Amino acid sequence: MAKIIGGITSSHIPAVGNAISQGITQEPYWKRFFDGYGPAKEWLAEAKPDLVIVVYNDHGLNFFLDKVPTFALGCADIYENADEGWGLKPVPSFTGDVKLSWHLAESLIEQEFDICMCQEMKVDHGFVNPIRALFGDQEPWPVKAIPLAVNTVQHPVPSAARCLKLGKALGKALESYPEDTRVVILGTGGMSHQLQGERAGIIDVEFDLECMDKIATDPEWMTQFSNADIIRRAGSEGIETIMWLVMRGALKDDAKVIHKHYHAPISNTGAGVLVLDNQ
Amino acid sequence: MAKIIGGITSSHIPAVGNAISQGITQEPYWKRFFDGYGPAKEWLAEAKPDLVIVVYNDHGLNFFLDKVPTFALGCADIYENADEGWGLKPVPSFTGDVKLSWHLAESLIEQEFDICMCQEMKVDHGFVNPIRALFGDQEPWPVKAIPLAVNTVQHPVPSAARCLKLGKALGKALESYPEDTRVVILGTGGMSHQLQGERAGIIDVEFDLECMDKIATDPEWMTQFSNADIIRRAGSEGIETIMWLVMRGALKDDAKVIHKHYHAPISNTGAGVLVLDNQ
Amino acid sequence: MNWKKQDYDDIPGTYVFDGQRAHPAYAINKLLYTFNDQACRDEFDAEPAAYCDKLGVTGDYKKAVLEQDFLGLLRMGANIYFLAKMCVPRGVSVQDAGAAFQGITTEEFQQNLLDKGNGLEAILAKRGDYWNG
Amino acid sequence: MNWKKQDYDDIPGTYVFDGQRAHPAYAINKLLYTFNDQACRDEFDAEPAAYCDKLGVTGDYKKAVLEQDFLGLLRMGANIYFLAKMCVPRGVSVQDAGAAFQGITTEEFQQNLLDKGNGLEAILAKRGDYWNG
Ligand SMILES: [Fe+3]
Ligand SMILES: [Fe+3]
Repeated sequence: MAKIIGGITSSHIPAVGNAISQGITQEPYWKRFFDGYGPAKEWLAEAKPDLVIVVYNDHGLNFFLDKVPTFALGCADIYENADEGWGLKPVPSFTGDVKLSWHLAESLIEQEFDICMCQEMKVDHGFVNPIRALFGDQEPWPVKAIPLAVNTVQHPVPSAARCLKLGKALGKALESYPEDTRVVILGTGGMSHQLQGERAGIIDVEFDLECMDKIATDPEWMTQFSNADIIRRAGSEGIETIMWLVMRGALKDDAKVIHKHYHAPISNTGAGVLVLDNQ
Repeated sequence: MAKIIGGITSSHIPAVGNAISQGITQEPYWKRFFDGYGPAKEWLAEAKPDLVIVVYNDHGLNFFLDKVPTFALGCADIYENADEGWGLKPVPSFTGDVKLSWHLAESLIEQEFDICMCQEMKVDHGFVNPIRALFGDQEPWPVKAIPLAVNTVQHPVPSAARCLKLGKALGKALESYPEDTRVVILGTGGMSHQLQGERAGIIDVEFDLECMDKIATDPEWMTQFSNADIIRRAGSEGIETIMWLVMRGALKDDAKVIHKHYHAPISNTGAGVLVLDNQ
Repeated sequence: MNWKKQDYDDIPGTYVFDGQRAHPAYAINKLLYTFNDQACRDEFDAEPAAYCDKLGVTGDYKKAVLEQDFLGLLRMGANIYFLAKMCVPRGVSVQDAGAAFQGITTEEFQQNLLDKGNGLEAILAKRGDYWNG
Repeated sequence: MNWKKQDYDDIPGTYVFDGQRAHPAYAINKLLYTFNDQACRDEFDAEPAAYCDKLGVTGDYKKAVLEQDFLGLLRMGANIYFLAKMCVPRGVSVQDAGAAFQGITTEEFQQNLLDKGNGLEAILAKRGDYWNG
């Protein structure tokens, strides 16, 4: 049986990947941010997942505005990273698990989540950088991976409440998978930030910390907020934090908090690492 | 306020478009089929819709298997028909209503339907032929049109129950639109048919008629069936009939049955025309 | 592991186009999808084998494409709607393919369809509220 | 008719990328999206105006592209993620764009960000269960 052994949150900003590529993770600007991943790495080394499901948003690599799915699930053998327009060398491709993907597709659609099924899917920095931060650059990658993309770019985007429900459905879907597979769910993106408009540059440390505490122990708290509420507090791109709820919903209510780390600012954002043990 | 003045069902098979193009709609093979549209045309001439929402499935024009959305809504000014591989001359393009589309997108996502928003969308025979059969070939078309595509091709496809719920949400979404617009919903595709496998060529007249009667007056009846149940009775492509439920769900429970027509076989299918007045 | 059992597996003579069927046939269906585009059809017609190579269609799939073995392609997971983009312009209709699946002639297949309409008007008259033209 | 009021319209200095913003800017965002492809970047660099024409980018949008007026493009509905594909390779970071939106220097913008972290460790220490490295 598939087993969700835990969930982890991570920022996915491009600068994280650049810092890793440039080998500057221990420079003063980056040190505290990357050191916050230490206990997560230790937990992963112990927990030994076979596969990660990465909940992230595409930023204009695989999806253009002609087709913006609310939720999109990868159903491919291989997921390639690719040039996002900046000419960066893509990282090695990721190995998926199609039988698990199709099982998830079937279960989620049966549970009335109207997902988009993607049998070919490029994965951008939103998917890649959390894996790089948590596992380090490796070839091949030490875990299989399945992308679950949430639209946080083209409004209307799904509510925090809907994301939490998707997570619960994802948990049920995984529980009903007959193969032995150890799964960790990564909730990525956020936290508070805004890239555009006269309000660009906002970070709300108090709101971020409140979100971290509540997502860890009382995620329903987050569903009181409309997306407008979240944008008001956390910024237009801070809405990404709703994706953490997909991860959280898949875990037990009483999943154990193993690690909490918060840093701000990094690039334009507040960044939180949560490690929740579901065993 | 937008007003749903009625709903109509129609086959959307390629042969219907070919028969219209070739001017053979009054030949013996086609006459009874096309005559069945007469009362629907009369009702439309009286009801004068401004816009039709066409619930259909794409058959490999706008969507490939890389991205198969469960539900996809057009959010464009113009929808082009295009060559589906057979070299046929496309029909004139259709004019959309973007403000209404975005209103629907916002309302449906708020109601927890995880639609895919399409700001550019080619429409295939599944969308085009019901309009051609109901309005005749015209340039420009006498109504605006918005495509709502349902995945009935790549399984898992949504259940009959989910389609009916989508219809109800669509009805609420339209009711809350402030502009005066007279809307007719077209539920297209079906009825029983199977194109592939040793069972190709099945038609189940009794099941089709039962579906027509129940969809008209008691659509919840249809939700007792799993997709496997429907495929067993109505064929692998007969599953398309679930799209009629999206239309039906958007109407009042007691919408008045104006017209019922059934013909079989036409090409490979059973074909039903229902006209429901919602005023 | 095996693909999981589905509740439609026991429907006779019916191949539901699910993940299990679509997955190995992704490349062939992609090739067929490109036929929406006249330029791709022309490129294929000029050099079918090279076009297969370019689109990653190999082995039995490539062989079936080159032999225009439409039935074989269907059995190997080509989706009927995508396949129509190759076979219809070559004079092989969806009814021809259906007939071939059953090992009967297209005329027999069509007659079987027509037989489905036998007694239709009587059935409708009995139900009562259908328009009969 | 007008576009409908949204509950986020009154958030100051914030342009939520919704239908109303995306709709008129579809062509410019499509042009920017093509920059994922090196061949498209090269084609644009060779003849920017011709590339705009080819992609249907006209009027004020075309003018802003040719003038590399990234702020103007943002104001006219270019999505920040798509715009990054044009401005980042030209040495204009997302922080430069944010600073320009406020009429301050990038250094000031970055200092404002750094100030957000003031007292962070004290705040975390008060909360108690954060790892502080
Ligand atoms: Fe992001
Ligand atoms: Fe169809």
